Amino acid sequence: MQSLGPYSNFIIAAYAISIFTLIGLVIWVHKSEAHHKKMLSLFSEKD
Amino acid sequence: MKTLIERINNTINHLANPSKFLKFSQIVLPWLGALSLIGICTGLYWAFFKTPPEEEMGATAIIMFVHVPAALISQMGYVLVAISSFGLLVWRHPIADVSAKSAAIIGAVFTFLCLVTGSIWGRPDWGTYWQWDLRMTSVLVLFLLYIGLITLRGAIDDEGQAGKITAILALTGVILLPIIKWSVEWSQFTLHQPAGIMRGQVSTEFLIPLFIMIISYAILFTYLHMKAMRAEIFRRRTIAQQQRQAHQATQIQETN
Amino acid sequence: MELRVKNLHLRRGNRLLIKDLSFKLRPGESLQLSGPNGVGKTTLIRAIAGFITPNKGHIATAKVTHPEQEQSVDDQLLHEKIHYIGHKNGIRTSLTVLENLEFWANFYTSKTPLGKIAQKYSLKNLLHIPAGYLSQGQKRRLGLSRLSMSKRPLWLLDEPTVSLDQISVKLIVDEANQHLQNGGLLIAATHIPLEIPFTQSIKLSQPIDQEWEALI
Amino acid sequence: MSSPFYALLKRDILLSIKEGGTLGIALGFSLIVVTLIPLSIGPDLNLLNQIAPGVLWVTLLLSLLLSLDRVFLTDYEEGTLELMLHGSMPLEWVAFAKALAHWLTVGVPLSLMTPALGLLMNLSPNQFGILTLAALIGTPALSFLGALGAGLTLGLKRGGLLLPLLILPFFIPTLMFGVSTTTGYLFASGNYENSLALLAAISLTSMVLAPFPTAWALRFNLN
Repeated sequence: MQSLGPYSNFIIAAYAISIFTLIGLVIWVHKSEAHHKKMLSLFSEKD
Repeated sequence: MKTLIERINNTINHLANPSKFLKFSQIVLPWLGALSLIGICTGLYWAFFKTPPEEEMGATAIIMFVHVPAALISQMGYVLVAISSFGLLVWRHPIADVSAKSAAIIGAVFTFLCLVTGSIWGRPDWGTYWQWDLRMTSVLVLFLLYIGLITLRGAIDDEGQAGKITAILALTGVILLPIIKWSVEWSQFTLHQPAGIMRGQVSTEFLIPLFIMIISYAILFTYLHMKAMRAEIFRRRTIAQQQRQAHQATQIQETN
Repeated sequence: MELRVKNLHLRRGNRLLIKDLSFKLRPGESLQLSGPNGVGKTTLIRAIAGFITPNKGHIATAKVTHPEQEQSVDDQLLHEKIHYIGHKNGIRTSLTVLENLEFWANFYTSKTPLGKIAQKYSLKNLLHIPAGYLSQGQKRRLGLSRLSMSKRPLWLLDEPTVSLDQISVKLIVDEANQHLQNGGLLIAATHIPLEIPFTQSIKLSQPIDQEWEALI
Repeated sequence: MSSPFYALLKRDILLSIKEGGTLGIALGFSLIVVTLIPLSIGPDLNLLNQIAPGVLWVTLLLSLLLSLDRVFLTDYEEGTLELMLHGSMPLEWVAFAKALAHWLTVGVPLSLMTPALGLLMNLSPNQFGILTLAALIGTPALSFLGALGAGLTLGLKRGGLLLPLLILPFFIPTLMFGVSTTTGYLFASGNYENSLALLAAISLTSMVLAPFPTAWALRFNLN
C-alpha cells in the first residue's frame, strides 16, 4: 500500500463519489427494470 | 472477412428484434455484471497495492483510475447515442430509440463523474477546483449537451416524436462538439498546463491497472445500458397495454 | 394523374388506426371518408398530404397515360400536386386579407388575378382588413381561396364546410364539381352530406378489438 | 432569387414590422443587461473597457435568443407551416428564408445597436466600426442555429424555456471568434483578421448546413 500523502482527503472523496454514484446507478436500473417488469405482467392479457 | 461482416450484420439484426434482445440480455447480463465487478476490484487492488507512487504527478495521480475511465466512457456514451440516433432516423427502428434514451441518461452520469473527479484531482494540482482548461471545458460542454438531450426528450409528450427530434439534436451535437472544442482551443482561451495523462507520460506500472479499469468501466456501461433498455422496453409495453385496456373499457361502456 | 394507395398502415402512438387500406383514385373520381370522430379520417388525409409517414405500405401517384405500368412518382413530387384544406386555415391574423392572398399567390407562383379570387370568395370588401378581425366563416373562405390559386390535381378536404354558411357551402361544392369535371381527384372527410357525386366511399369504423400494440 | 423564397422573406419582414414586439424586447433587453454590468461590478472604467468585448458578445447572444422561439411558432399554430410543405420550394428553403428573415429583423438591428452599448462599456468611438462589423458577420450563425433550436422545440408547450439550454452551447464558436476578433483589434494583443475570417466561416457553414436538420425537425413536428 502506498501512502496517500497529504491529499488523502481528495483521493478518498474522488473514490467515494465514483463508487457510490455507480452503485446508485446499478440500484436504480435494477429497481426500474423490476418495477416495469412487474407492471407489464400486471397489465398483460391473462388469456 | 466477408463472413465476419455478415456475422456482425446478423447479430445486429438479431438484437434489433426486441424480444430476442430481451432473451439475449437476460443471458448475458449476469456475466457482464460479474465481469465488471471483478475487473473494478482487480483494477483498484492493483492501483492501490501493486503500483508504486507516481513521482511526477504526486500521490493524487491515483485519482486517474476513476477519472480517465469516466472520461472515456462519457465520450463513448455520446458516440453510442449518436449511432442509435442515426439508426432511428435511417431505419426507424424503435429499439434504436430505446438505446439512445438509455445511453443518454447513463452517459450523463459518467460525464458528471468525470467532471467531479477531475475537479477534485485539480484542487491539489492546480490549487483550484475548477480550471478552464480545454479538456475540462469540453467535458462541461458535453455534459450540457447530455442535459439538453434528456430535458428535450422529457419535454415532448408524444414518445415517437420525442425520439426523432432528440435524435436530430444528438446528430447536430456530433458535428458541433469538435467545432466547439476547436474554437475554444484556437482562441487561446484555455490556460496552458503540462500535458496530461493520455500523452504517454504515465509510467508503465500505471498503464496496466488503468487499462483494466477502462475495460471494466466499459463493461459496466454495457451492463447498465442493457438493464436500462430492458426497463424501457417493459415500460413501453406496459403503456400500450394500459391504453388498450382503457380503450376496451370505453367500448364496453358504449355498447351497454 | 392517378392516386394509388396500397396496403397502407397508419398508427398514432401505440394505436393502429388504419390497417391494410388500399384504393385507387382515377381522374375525375372522388372519395368520401366517413365515420365517427377519432377513427383516423384526419390521419389518413394528413398521410396522403405527406405530413405523416406510413408505417407500412405506400402512397404514390402515377401518370394515366400508361395505365398498365406501375409508374409511381415519389412522394416529394406529390407535394406540389396537392391542395390540402385542414382544420386550420393557414392565414396570418396580423396581415390584411390582401397581404395574405398576395403571399399565397406568390408562394404558389399563381398567375390568377387576385381580384377574381377575392370576388369569387366574397372577400372583395374585406381586402384591407386584418385577417384577425374576420368572422370564422370569412376566415374559412380566405383559407379556401387557395384552391383557386393554382391548378393542382389532388384536393384533400378535411371537413371543408366547417363554420360556413349555405352560400359558401354551395360555392365549395361548385368548385369541387368543376375540379372533378376537369379530371381532378378529390378526397373529402365530412360529417354532413355534400352535393358532390362521390364515386367511392370509405367508412372508417372503430372495431371493438382495435389494435393496440407497443411499437417495441 | 426564386419567387416563393422572396415572397416568404418579404412576408416575414413585413410581419416583424407589423407585429413589432420582439425586436423592441431584444433591444431593450440588451440595454438592461449592459446596464447591470457596471452596477454589479462597480464603475471602474478601465475594468469595464477590458471586459467590454466579452460582455457585449454575451449580451448579443442572450438578446438574440429571446426572440428565437417565435421564428416558426405562429406559422405552426395557424397552420401555415404545414401548407408550406406543399409549395414548389423545399422545406429546407423555407427554413433558410425564415432564419434569414430573423437575422435581418433582429440580428442586424442588434448588431447596429452594439456601438451604443459599447459607449456604456467605455469603448471609444473609433472602436465601434470593428465591433459592429464583427457583430454583423457573427450573428447569421446565431440566427440559423437558433432557428434549428426553434424547430426542435416547436411542438412544446413551453419550448421558449428549453431553447436556451439546447442552443447556447452551439453558440460557443461564434462567441469565441467574436470575442477574439474584438479583443484582438481593441487591445492589439493579436491578429484580428484571422478571427474575423473564422467568424465568417462559422456563419457561412451554419447558413449552409443548419437548414437541413431544421427542415427535418419541422417535418417531424407536422406529424
